[in-house]
Amino acid sequence: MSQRRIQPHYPTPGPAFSYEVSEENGQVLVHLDSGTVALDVAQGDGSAGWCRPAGGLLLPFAYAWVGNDLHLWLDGDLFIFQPAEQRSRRRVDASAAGGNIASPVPGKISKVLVQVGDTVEADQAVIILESMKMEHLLKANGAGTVVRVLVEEGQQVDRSGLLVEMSMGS
Amino acid sequence: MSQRRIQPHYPTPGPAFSYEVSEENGQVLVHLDSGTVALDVAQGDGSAGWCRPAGGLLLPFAYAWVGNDLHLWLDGDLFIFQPAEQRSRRRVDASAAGGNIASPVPGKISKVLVQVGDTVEADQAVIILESMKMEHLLKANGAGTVVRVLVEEGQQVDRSGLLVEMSMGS
Amino acid sequence: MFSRVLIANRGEIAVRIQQTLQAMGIATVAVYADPDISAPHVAMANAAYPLHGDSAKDTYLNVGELLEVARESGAEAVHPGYGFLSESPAFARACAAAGLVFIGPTPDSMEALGDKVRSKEIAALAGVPTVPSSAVLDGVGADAQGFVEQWGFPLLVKAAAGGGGRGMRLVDGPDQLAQALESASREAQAAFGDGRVFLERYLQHPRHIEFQILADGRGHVIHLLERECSIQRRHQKLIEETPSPAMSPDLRRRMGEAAVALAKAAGYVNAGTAEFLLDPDTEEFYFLEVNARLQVEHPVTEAILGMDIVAWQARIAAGEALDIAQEDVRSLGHAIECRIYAEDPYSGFLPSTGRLLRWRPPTGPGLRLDSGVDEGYDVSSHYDALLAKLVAWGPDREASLKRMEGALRRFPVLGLVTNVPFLRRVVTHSGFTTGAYNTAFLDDNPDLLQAPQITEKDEVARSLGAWATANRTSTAARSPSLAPVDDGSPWRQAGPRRLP
Amino acid sequence: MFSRVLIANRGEIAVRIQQTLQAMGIATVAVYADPDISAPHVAMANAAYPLHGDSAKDTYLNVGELLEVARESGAEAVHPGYGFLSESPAFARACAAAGLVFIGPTPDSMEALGDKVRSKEIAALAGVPTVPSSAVLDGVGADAQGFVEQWGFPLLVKAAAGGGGRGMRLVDGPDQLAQALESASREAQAAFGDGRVFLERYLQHPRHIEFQILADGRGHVIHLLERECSIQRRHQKLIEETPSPAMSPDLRRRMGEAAVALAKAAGYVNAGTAEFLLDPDTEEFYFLEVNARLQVEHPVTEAILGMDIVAWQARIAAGEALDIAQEDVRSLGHAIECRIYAEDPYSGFLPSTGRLLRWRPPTGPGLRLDSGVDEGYDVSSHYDALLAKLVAWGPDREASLKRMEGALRRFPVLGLVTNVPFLRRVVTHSGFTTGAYNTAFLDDNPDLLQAPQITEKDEVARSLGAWATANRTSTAARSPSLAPVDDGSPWRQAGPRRLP
Repeated sequence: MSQRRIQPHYPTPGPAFSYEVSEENGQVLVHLDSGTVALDVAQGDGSAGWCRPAGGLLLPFAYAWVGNDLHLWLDGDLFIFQPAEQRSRRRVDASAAGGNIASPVPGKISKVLVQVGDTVEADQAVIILESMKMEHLLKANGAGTVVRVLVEEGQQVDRSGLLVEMSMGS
Repeated sequence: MSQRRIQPHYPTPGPAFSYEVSEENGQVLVHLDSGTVALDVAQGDGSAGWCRPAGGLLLPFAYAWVGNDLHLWLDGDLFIFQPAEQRSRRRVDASAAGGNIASPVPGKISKVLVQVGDTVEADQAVIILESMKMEHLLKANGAGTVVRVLVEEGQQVDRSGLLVEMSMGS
Repeated sequence: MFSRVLIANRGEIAVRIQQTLQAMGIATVAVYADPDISAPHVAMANAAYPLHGDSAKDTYLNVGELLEVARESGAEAVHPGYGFLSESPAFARACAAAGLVFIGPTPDSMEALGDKVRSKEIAALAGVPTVPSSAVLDGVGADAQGFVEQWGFPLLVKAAAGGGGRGMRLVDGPDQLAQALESASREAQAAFGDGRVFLERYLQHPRHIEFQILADGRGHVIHLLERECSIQRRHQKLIEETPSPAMSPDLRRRMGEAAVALAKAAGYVNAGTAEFLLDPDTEEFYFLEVNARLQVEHPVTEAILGMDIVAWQARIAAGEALDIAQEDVRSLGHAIECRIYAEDPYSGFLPSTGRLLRWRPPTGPGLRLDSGVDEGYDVSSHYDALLAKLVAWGPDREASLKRMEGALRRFPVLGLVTNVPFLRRVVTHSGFTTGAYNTAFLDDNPDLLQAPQITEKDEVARSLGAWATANRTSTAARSPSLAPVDDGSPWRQAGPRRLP
Repeated sequence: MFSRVLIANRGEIAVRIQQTLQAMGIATVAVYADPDISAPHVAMANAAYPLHGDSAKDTYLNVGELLEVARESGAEAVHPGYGFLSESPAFARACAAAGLVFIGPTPDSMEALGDKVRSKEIAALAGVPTVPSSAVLDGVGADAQGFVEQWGFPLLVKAAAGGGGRGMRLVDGPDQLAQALESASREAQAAFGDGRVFLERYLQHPRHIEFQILADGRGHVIHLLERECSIQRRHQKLIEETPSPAMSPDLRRRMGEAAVALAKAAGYVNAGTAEFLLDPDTEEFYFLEVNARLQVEHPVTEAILGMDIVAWQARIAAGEALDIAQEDVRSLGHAIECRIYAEDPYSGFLPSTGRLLRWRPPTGPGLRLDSGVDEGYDVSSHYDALLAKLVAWGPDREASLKRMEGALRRFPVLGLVTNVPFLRRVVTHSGFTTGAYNTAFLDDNPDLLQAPQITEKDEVARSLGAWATANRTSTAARSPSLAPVDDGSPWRQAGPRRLP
């Protein structure tokens, strides 16, 4: 198995890590940067089962792919991993770059609270987005200036759609 | 859509029938030997949803393929269909031919009640099969003579495995 | 209370027991044979140990391995569930010898009630009527005249040493008696190595009624009302309900008192069930046997009492007193249980195997499902065909039956044949809804064992079957768990959005 | 009783209402907007009609279309659920004008209780304490001195004409008052076109307690005990339980009597809920508002009483008498409800959308799930993020909380982010399990809004994530619904069968 990298995304985003996976005496050995984890893994219908770290408790799991993201349910908790490659690609994507404001979910623009040329402070509300019958404040990541407003009130937006372009730095 | 044939297998085996399927004004039209059925069909995740025959009640459904058999759940009832071709192929299969006794389920032979050369009557018990912790009597389809016994007591058998070869006719 | 308990069982009952124990803060230890490695009862356990071997004898019945797992896992007690070793006095004794608490009755009371002759003696001692029977006859040609003169025909010839229908003959008149005695004795000799038989009065259309018992180790015994279990196939229960439609308050009081007297006479401890046959016309009842363990159908009792019988089993086994008085046992509403089997009612209840490609249990008010399987589970021929138990509670019998009907209708199962559609036919059958049924229900209603007649629904099914087959290629590409999520199109349809 | 009822709603409540109506033998008529065409509330209906349009206003709020569907389907009554048109006197009047029974309160009582000033007047009439408030002040600079002298600080400035937190200001001391009045009035003017404000005493750490009311059309009114709803996020309830840990028998009696008095004073009919704020230290309580409809959290009441509130709604609407006396309302055990939302608690409860690739609700003793979704369902941004409600009943609070914990742990959801893991953290948090919590619970425990700290489990998750990624290609070929059943191998494993 060739060495690859994935990156924890949820619940806590974390640094990408390398892994290698092998099998020995029926155990799964996962070699991480921090050391090797030995797991018993029993898989039922192809995407669910239970695992047991050496000396630990039995933990049920299930997983599914959402695009290239791995959603892993483990004993009551959800973990999401992304390929490290995809993650770095996203970083340079306009919609997520710098202090630009993108829509975290599909929804409707209730209110645009800034105009081009406005200077905003960190955590200042920029957009009110309505999704699932609730209003959500979208805030500036840091201090900066509004370069472009790409949406108007009442407009429907997709997930990850760029809403406001910012030039960062006060 | 080219004309094809399927055959009801469960709960009531029935004769094969031809069908053609077309769509018109968003309705599914199924042309059967007996006439045309117009259905509204709303499908959710690809294998479940609801349908409504013209003028009839709404009926939820779900389906799955078990090999080439179609398992269809419709408003609380299970229907199984087989391709008409496969069905006729099966008919000439040794394990299902004439009065031969095949195992309807995987299990263990508890008792062989006949010997080669025995004449048996219709409905006479020939084999006791144990499956799922219960004993099941396998009976002769009609009167005939035992030609070959292919299993012995204690032996595990698969579904459709040929157990006793018969020569039919009294 | 125990901190860790081994569940020496599998399937739905191993799941159900763990649910209660874990809710009591008790860690659970599961065991599994190979085919069960990813079964729900294993995945939910706090620890799980494999049992090695191909047969139940080597695995779930293997006392030595089970005790070894208990020792290695640090379990302080063992819950045997039902079936397997649950009624084995030898296993209960082996647990005690290994320093483990057996969550169930004492070996002695288990033994006393498991023996046909002794249990009838205990019943007589307790003043509980039993089905009239003769003394044990010494084989062929024995003189049965006294019994026949007293009770007449029909009667049953039964093997003294065993059960399960072997060595049993129904005798309708005097001319059949000699041959029946001879034949039953021969079969009993072959089956049990013991040709002794006896005669028993044959009740033609009895109801099967049982009373749940709870007894602590301090002499306090109560009953938790009755369960009606007359809907059976192949002498196995299929549908249970409580209260029984046949029960009057006075009859309930008398039968309940009999059950308690029996348990007291046997020195019984923990949960158990006294089974009776009831003649609904005369309200005469007869003791049949005691099931010295948790029963499959215990949830209907829990549903009308708001009690947790498994929690009480653990508490009693841990030495706690049963602090409920008989007069505090008050029920609310009505509950019915349907046993979901992997079997085909239209082929003599032949079992069915395969992968559960779809298993979507209904949920909602008044419903409970105790299940040993999940979607994707492979139902194999290795074990019992009982997949799950569906329980519906309602404020009255009509409401609980209606809820059950709706729940069975909203329970899609694909991949193998189950009795779910058949159960719906039974609970909506007039012979059942009126409540005037007995253990001969399926014999008296052979129409239920035939696949339903052609209906309008069949034509819709044929049409949908044709449609699905025609679409198969495109459909196969749309596996819900693999297809990329199509954000733009939250639904797919081939039908119109306008009113028809 | 009605033979056919239109449910003018969607989601879990439209499912739950139909379950009861169908169990009463009543045919149900569902409506659906485009994204809901294959939703569970449609698939289970006896008939379903599309509503045309892109917004809720054009569909589930479209009185004209709904009445047209009622007419065309032959429905005799309409159940509005909660939300949408459930509290619209205009809709209730339109139903009546169209000859349809509206299953809910009369339009007049709905109107009286929906108005802030009138509902406080009714409460005063009924002798029910309200949160002390001033008269309406006429905008900026109004003299608030009298109220301040009587009640002191902190206090709330509130808009007279609207709610939802707009035109609301918390004032800690006299120096902030003038500015708060000005700012609140300006905001209220902008939001509601009405700048009038008033002052209200601010309860710092109240508990939110409500009483379920049932009233028939013949003047008989009872309450069905309380529900504790203090665990909230964004002023919306998240977890409800009954009995309330804060309740003494005397307080329960007093609050219940207040709720009944209020309902009687308003001439209320059908099911409704009186909401109160409670100061747990002083046991002082204050009327907040009446929700003149079925509430999301009604199942906890059903669980401890063994009653079906929706069935009673239908019966009362059909003119039946409420044949339950107040003293016959006796509860058994404890119940808790968790609302399952498609939202991320660690990102300010931002909603989450996507297809439910896995949705396997837990089942077993004491559990109930009211769900509007199923595996494979696309959760879109069009509607409320409430997917389902999980209810656990137990003989006591500890048991029901433990059952809830276990059920949340055994509830795999994949494909989008839900609050299921977060709910488990709350129900096991010492601030919750002790019962000594109030509406500031999440503010007082900000640790809960942070993703859990790195634990040993995280390393297992990283390892499994690596393993699943490495296996992706081979795994993708094994879709459970498409892979041929492999009879010979009932399970797959990559682990040992020997003890570790």
